[in-house]
Amino acid sequence: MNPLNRQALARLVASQLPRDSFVNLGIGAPTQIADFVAPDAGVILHSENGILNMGPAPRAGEEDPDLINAGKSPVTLALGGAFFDSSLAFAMMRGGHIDVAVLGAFQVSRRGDLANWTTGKDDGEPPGVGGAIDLAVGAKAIWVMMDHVARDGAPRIVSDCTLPLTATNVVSRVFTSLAIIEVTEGGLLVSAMLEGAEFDHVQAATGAPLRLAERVGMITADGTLIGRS
Amino acid sequence: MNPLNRQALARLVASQLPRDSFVNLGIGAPTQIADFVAPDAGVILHSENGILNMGPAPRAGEEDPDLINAGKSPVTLALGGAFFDSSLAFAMMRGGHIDVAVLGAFQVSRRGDLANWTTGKDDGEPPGVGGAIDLAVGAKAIWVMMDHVARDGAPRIVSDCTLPLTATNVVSRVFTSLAIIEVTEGGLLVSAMLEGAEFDHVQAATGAPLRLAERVGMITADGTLIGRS
Amino acid sequence: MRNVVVGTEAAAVAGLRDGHVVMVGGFGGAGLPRSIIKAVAELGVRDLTVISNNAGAGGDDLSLWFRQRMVRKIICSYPRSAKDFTLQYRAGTVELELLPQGTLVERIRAGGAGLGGFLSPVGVGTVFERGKEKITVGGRDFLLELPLRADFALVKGRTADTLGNVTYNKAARNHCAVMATAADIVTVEVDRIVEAGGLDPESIVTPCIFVDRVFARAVA
Amino acid sequence: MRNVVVGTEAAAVAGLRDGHVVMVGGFGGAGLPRSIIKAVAELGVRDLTVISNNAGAGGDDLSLWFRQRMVRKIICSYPRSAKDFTLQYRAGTVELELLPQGTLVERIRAGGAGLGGFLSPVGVGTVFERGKEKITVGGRDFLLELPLRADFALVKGRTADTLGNVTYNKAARNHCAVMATAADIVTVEVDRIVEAGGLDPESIVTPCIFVDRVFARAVA
Repeated sequence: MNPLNRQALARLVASQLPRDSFVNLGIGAPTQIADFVAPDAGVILHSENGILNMGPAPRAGEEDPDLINAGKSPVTLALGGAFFDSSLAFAMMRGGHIDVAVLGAFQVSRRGDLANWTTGKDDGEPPGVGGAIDLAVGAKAIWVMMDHVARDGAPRIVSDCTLPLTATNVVSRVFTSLAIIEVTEGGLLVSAMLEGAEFDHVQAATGAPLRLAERVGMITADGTLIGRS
Repeated sequence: MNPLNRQALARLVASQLPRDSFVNLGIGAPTQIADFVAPDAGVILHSENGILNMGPAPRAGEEDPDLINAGKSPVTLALGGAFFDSSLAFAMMRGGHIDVAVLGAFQVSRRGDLANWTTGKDDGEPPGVGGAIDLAVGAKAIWVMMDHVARDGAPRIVSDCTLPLTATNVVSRVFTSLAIIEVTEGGLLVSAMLEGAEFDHVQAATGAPLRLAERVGMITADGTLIGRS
Repeated sequence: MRNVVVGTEAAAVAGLRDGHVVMVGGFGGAGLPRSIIKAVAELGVRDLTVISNNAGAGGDDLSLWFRQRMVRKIICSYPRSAKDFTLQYRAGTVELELLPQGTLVERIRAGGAGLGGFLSPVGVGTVFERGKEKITVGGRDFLLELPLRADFALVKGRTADTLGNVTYNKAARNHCAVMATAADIVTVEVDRIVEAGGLDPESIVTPCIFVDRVFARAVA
Repeated sequence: MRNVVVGTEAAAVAGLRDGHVVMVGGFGGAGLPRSIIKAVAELGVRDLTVISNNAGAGGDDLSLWFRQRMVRKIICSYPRSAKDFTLQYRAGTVELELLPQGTLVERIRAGGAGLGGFLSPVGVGTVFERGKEKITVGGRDFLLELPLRADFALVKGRTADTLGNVTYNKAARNHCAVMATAADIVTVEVDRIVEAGGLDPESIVTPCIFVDRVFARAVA
């Protein structure tokens, strides 16, 4: 059993976005989710640089330097899209108008604390925070999408974050390469696991106590969730 | 010598507006100033309900209920005008972007305190403040236009306002039916008087000490200022 | 695909209940959502807290609500020339919170933008500072103004698309645009509804993320 | 009639001096006023405090200023992938004030709108609360964020009229619109200038009251 790859994980998250919801996909891995959102799902993508109803990447040669996403890659505008300035873009985010923000993360704590901004401490570069904190504080639901463990095998789901926090107590659901984990009042709850994964294995790769949900879904290798809606 | 009438006073104020300035004319008497602004003066009128570059009243039959000024009278849009929402309209006012606001007043104190909002105490109606305070606090220069004395002869320029204040220390110039009075660090300075008026007469009608400027202009009965630029 | 068009006035205001806080757009008659104001009057709800610039001018406006004694409190800037409100104000049966207009608008914006409040220079040294915390920054006094939010916002647009993107007409934009950001249910009465893609993306004033329902009134 | 058109890059940035605070619009390359950024580089001024979202990406952008050591401090949200800035940051010759992007934008808006500050939930419980006053309202903690203003704002529009009304192109609107409200001198680089009346009054994003100079760059 191999952990889910990025594509499969993106497909998994995409399948769970509520119909007709307003969604912000964080820069980095979450951006890829857009490729897997079903066209008939009605999901409307927001970008903090002033776009609502972002469409897919343009065809080669049709890029417009004034039409880019928050990761600064060329995008298009979908039918019924709108442009606005950053102050309205962040009012949408801070004001609770985004239904779901899917963010990458370095660490998530058992209380839903989030550490995902780039402090630059590991690469000697300057720090950069962008809109990460605004999204983490303001969206109605914060989902995290990340590998279950760091490259050195260290858990990324931990009792207490050791990296500088982005926000406290905000993450409601974590999609990892091994499982879907809900952050609840009673602690972390595994609501789905990768096909073939054992709970003990998932727990061993996690730095905080987990419990199994009453009904646990199964995630196939291609990122399809079976046994939960 | 009769005091200036409203029309003449409006003409006087209009003639003193700086070229190419952004001006807000308060509701009531100041609204009439618009009729006397020279078309080539470049003055651009702002209205707090979301209009920049307001034009004159429309011809009869061409009124648009969605195109009204702050006094709720029909207006037009001048060439190069713009519409925007109230939040931007008040950002213009509070943020110091209006060059001159001309307001009506009940009282002005010798320190430039302004009392001009309708408390309803005299007519038994509910109070109403509208955008009066926002303008009084935010415009770069606050000019007042009013009869020199109240209907009962009581001075409206006073040492200390007895009516509820709109803002403290904001008025820089008062145009009355008798004189132009500058509010300076050193007190109230008469910079122009109505033709035929004596300083002693103006002082007698004023509830705060006045001084004469070094050069005093003369205001003709039709509101033309002579002897000052 | 998302479609927020509702076909009747009743559907536009469904769920509006006794005790709700309701924002109503408009400055004078411009931007006043008359059809859905009337629909709320027909609901006959009580104890509303209304947030609006004015308090009705005796026509098919907020006067309808005051005449039916539906309003417990109004937060506004200029409730003059409002006969029906005035009668109840004099009788002491309706509460008035009078705000400088810019403060009213900015408090609504803060509610929509997720801010905990803002520091305003407006009202310092006047009766409008009563009950408000004063905060000094850089030697200058400001009042701490708190956000306003509502259960419903009723506003008037010009054209909406089926997704809920909205444009306004001329000075009718006024308070409507901020109110549309600051309520749980935002209902927009418009003159015309077009398909998604029928509005210029550069000219949309209220993007659909803020809008829950659009209703096209019958245009005479 | 008011006419704010200037004919040269030099005139667009005239008066920009050592020690000035300068806002520069743009998110990545979109909304970046490249011609007037270059004109400032040619002025060779020093000790600037720059307020911008990014810190240049190695092209004809803020990198020019860092390469010439014109910047003393930058206030921004994302100065990554900014080679020239990074060199000086590592050498300790430039100061960085890192802000959450929404806080950056809102502080600029507060500067333009005459507010003394605002209460933000963003950054509470993180290193971004350092040095900031915490204010509790309704049991929730907020940071008191203060306004930002500048001597100059340099932004990129699409079309301006001779009065100074401005529209933007697509996502190039970004920080430009708020920056244009918050500086003593606002200079807008545009692709095209039209006569007054040549823009749709409903679609003007930055009304001319905010704009001091417009400059049409030569479009290839």
